[in-house]
Amino acid sequence: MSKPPFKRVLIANRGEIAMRVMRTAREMGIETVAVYSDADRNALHARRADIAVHIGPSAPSESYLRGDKILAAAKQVGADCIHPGYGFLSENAAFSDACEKAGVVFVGPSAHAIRLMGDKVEARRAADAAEVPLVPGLKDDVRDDAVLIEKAAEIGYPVMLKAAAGGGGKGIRIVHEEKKLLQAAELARNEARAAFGDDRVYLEKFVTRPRHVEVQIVADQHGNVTAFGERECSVQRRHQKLVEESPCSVVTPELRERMCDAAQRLARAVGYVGAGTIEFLHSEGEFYFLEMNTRLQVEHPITEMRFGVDLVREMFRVAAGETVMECPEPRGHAIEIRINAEDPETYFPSLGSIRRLNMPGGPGVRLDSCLYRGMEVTPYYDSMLAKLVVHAEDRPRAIERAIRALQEMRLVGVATSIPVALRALQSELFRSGDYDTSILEKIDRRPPAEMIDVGMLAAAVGHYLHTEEVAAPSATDGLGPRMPMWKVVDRVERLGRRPL
Amino acid sequence: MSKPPFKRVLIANRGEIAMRVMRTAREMGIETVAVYSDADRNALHARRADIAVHIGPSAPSESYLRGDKILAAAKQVGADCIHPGYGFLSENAAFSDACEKAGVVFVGPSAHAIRLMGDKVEARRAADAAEVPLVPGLKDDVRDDAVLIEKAAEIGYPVMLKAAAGGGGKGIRIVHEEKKLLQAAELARNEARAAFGDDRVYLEKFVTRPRHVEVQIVADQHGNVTAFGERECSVQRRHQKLVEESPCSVVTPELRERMCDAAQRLARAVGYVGAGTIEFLHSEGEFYFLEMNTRLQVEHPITEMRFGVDLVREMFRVAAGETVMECPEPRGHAIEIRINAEDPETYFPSLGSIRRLNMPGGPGVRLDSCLYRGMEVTPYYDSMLAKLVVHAEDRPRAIERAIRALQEMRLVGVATSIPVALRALQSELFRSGDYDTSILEKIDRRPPAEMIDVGMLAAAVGHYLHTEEVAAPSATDGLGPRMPMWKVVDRVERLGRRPL
Amino acid sequence: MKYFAKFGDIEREFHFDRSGGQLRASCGDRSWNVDLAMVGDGAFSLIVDGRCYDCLIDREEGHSVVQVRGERMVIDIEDERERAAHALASARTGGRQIIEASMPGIVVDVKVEVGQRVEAGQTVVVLEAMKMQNPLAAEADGIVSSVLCKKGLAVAGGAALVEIDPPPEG
Amino acid sequence: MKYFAKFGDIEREFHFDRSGGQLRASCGDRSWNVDLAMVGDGAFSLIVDGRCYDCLIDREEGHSVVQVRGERMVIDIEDERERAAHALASARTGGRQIIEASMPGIVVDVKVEVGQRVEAGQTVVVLEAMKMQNPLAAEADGIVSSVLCKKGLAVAGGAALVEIDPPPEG
Repeated sequence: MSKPPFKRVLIANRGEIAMRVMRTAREMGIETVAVYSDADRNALHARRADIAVHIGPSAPSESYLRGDKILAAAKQVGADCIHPGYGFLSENAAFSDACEKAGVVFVGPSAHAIRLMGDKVEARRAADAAEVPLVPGLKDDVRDDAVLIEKAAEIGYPVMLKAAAGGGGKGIRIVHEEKKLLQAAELARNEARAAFGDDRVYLEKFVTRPRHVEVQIVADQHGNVTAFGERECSVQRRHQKLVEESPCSVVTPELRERMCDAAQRLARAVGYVGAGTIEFLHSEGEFYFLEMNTRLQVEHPITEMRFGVDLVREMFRVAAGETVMECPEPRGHAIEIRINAEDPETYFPSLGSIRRLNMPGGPGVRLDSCLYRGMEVTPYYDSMLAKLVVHAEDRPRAIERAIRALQEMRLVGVATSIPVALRALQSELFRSGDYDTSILEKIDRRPPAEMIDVGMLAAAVGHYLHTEEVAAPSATDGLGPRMPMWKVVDRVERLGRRPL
Repeated sequence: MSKPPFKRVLIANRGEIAMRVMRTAREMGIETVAVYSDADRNALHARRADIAVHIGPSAPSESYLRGDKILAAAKQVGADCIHPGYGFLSENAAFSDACEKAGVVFVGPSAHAIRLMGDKVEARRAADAAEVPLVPGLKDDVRDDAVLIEKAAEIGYPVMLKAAAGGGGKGIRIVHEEKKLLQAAELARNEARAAFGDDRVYLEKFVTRPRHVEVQIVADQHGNVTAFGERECSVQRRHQKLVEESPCSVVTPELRERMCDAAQRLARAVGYVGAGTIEFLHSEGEFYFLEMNTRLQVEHPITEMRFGVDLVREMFRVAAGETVMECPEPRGHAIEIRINAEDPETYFPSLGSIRRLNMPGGPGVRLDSCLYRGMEVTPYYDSMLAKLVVHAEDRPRAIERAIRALQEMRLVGVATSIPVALRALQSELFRSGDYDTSILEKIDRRPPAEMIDVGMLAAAVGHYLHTEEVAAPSATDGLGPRMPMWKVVDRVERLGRRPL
Repeated sequence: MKYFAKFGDIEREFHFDRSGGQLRASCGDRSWNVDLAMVGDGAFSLIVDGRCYDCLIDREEGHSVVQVRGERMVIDIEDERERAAHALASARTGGRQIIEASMPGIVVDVKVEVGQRVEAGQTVVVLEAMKMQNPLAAEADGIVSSVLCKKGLAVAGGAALVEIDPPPEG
Repeated sequence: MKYFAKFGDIEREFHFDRSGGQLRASCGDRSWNVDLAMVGDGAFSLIVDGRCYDCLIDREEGHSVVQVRGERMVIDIEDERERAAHALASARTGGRQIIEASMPGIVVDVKVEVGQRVEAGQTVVVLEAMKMQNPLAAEADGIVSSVLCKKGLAVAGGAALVEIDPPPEG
């Protein structure tokens, strides 16, 4: 093993991303330090790290969002760097600053870059200056109702109101007609204030047939910025991504080059260092800057599989002052499916205990997860439990592989997003490649008729065999030996449901 | 999905390879038919197929080796092709013939090619004719003791006696001095007769510092033969491979080209169609033909990961008359570890029930397995339960990734080859790349001192907490809440041990 | 005996018949040869007219959760006897609605008081879970008879929050 | 109380001491702060002087199977009381050896008869399992007192196959 760039990393996160970062750190010979809240005492990331530090109660505001506690833990165990993952403190400029002051390397961009890109209005200004195309709209928050109405009319309805401090689809309102504009602005400000403590909102055109296409970059401290192609993330529900793929079917080589150039230009313009994602809105052959996420993105593995790279390794390397790698030739097609604990009908979170677990496997399948049998899905954290990522020679094969792997994966204890992802992948709309962010609203989300037949029959025959046994436990008609099995299964289930 | 080359495949195998073939078939839209013996009634391959046919008692000779029953099953369910996997009927010429006569496509080479390559003496003759280098030795079985002694002296000791009908390391004897030659020949013949029903043995030079390096080819019906580089398979115990990697550290581009050329030449010379592997003995910069395996090889996934191809898909395609793909550019380094149910000290099989299962995951990790919780490891079949395959940018990273993934994987219920594989991967000898087939005899196979400390301490503290609880179940000293957990664990374990 | 299965808005009635060691299921004018064998760890191998389905069946009170080929279906299932018993129990509650927490979470708003008249679809409680606010609405018109929660209360999934009596007749 | 752990040829004696809610383990001149918490599903989180080890501990009769970071160690473990009890039990059997099936398999050869004298290392039974023939040998010299199997018999793992009494004194 070559000399590790760091001695010991504190991973200021939980869930699958903590596992993700830990895996690469271990492979690089960097010792790993986990932090955990009360609810995560038994979590995989806390168990698998070399050192684990308890940082407080279950609420994120008292644990994973407490930069002071996390920095104290890092000092206590002698960590020489902190990897923030995504979410939590990953885009917190004050935390990046505090790390620097404490002499602990923050594996991510400078506080300046985070601050600049974290403010949507500032970010648009920077993008504009770097000649990155913007969606027609206002660069500033407008508080004057009359001006707002006038500008919205100029841009043309439908328009969008977005929280300046927002992200991840939160705090967005679409307005289709003038008479609803002011009320929507009021609500958007209230939501923004509640969610981010910052009520600034800005106005922009709501583009038609929008696709969400983003470019992955990694920048080093020597001014090099490598762009690792694009990701297509338009399969969304509640403005949250569900299925991502790379490459994007409608991005031509010429457009790809323009998008990558724009992304690199912006990263250079803001002196960016680390992994980052420039999100674009793609509409009818054009692209517009949406925002820059100054952190590792949930869907980074599709880029990794396609380019044969380890982005977390690159993050550690550039954080230590090494030079970023050049972009290798991409190969084939990759798809990621987020496995969330949620009701596939309502998208509401589904809480419970993971009582059984069947993992997918075989060629071209990668599973990034924090799942273990007995795991409790609590209301404290994000509902994403795992990411299933597949890679194949081309898009049609990758789709079939993703379907096959999803059909192998099973979780007992919570409802998941698997059936919805299956519907999307099986839909003609997705297969055509010609879809936009409205895809999930357009497809039929019910199981195929054959599966409904099988499911109802399975439930009925199961009930029949069970009641038959209860009614006549000593009956023997040649099928006898099967019946006592129900007893076993019930016993196992009852035991399985106990908190272990 | 493009039109599948077949409608319905019967997979004449079990275990991980049946799952492997099934996965690709499903992705191609080919319906899958499993066959299963009594012992495999609950096996994953039988459950996951579209159709499953029971073919007899647990002993392979009464089920998986019964070509007649399997062909009858194929006719019964209307399968238009049969994939034999590896082992069992995969290199049975009579079965390939029978399939052809019955109008069912055998997804593999012709009976002629199987017969030719299955006979070691004939295979050497064919290789010689195709100008593929051979290990110095005799091309024929010699029954005259005096001639045998004379020829062995000519070749020079140590010499090797190999069963003509053998394979997979079975029926091999090494002779270091003349006085042991005749006795060894006698034993080799007896073993060969018992194992293969054919007592012919042949003699060849036992080469020094031998490495086992093989070339993967796929040939189509139009005379095209694609070589997908080499695999290094020298980490063996009991002449059985344990760890394989691709590429081989000591194969230069020039040597690789010569080896691939030789492999393609031989495949063309015998009119080969399908996937095949030409095994070479590599010694001090030279290579010699060992044998050709006329089937899919256990270790094919390292080739798949490095070249980004699906070899099972290619097999189906060429069996249907399609043209074999050209070889893409390889990328990075891949390593496979066979997870066998065996005692890591004695390499004896370890039987039992898989009571718990933790699967590895994350970047660059592929798991091909037939494992499920509750699975019984029976004495009837091969002890290989799974194959862990990793891929990374280069060899050092692939080694670290393999170690990391192995450390994540856990099976409760049987002993496995995982610790031995870890020792090999962690050894300086393996890391240097300069190893040969004796590597496992040369390395220390004990766990690292830290792990022995941790293991003994864990066992002792576990026992302490358990006896303390038994002695004073109502004791409370601040650590009280932990103690009742032992009760739960014992209960779960007891239940887990019941046959479900 | 009849078996009633319900999945979403699909309702089916199954009959079973055993003869010669073979189990036959029928539903309307369709019928199948069926075999269901327990494999262990919650898995069942279901064979329907020779086709295999590797199912996970999780039997719970009044319904089964069936997982097969990536699908997860919550299927209400009851036999004739159970249906009769349920009908009786339902008649006893006399149309009272109980608004339950759809998931564990925190009550962030209680929009009604005891005695208040509510309409079908009207939000009565707002529950926050997984960082999202979820309004819980009355299913039918009625009058709030009791409020069992208050703002800030952490509640378990399925907890009763508000009870609503049917409106007075006429 | 002392706890005796044995792994291969390594034997260690552990002592435990509790004070102030902290468990301290010692072995010879080494000692550690130890915490062992059950996580569920056989997993235990072991913390030794602040370092985490995610262990699987499978307690069986007389030994524990510990799995940690890819290692799997079968560790004989007994406390003082058990050791005394075992010594007593061992004295009672008077040195009789019982040759057991090392794994489930089929007896393919029985090489000894009752009354036959055998030497340490001598093969008494050949067991076939996983397509391999495994010779089972006497551990010490003695005289075969009973043969509990015959050729062709399928036996379970751990089944007693042959009993060997110690040789007569002198």
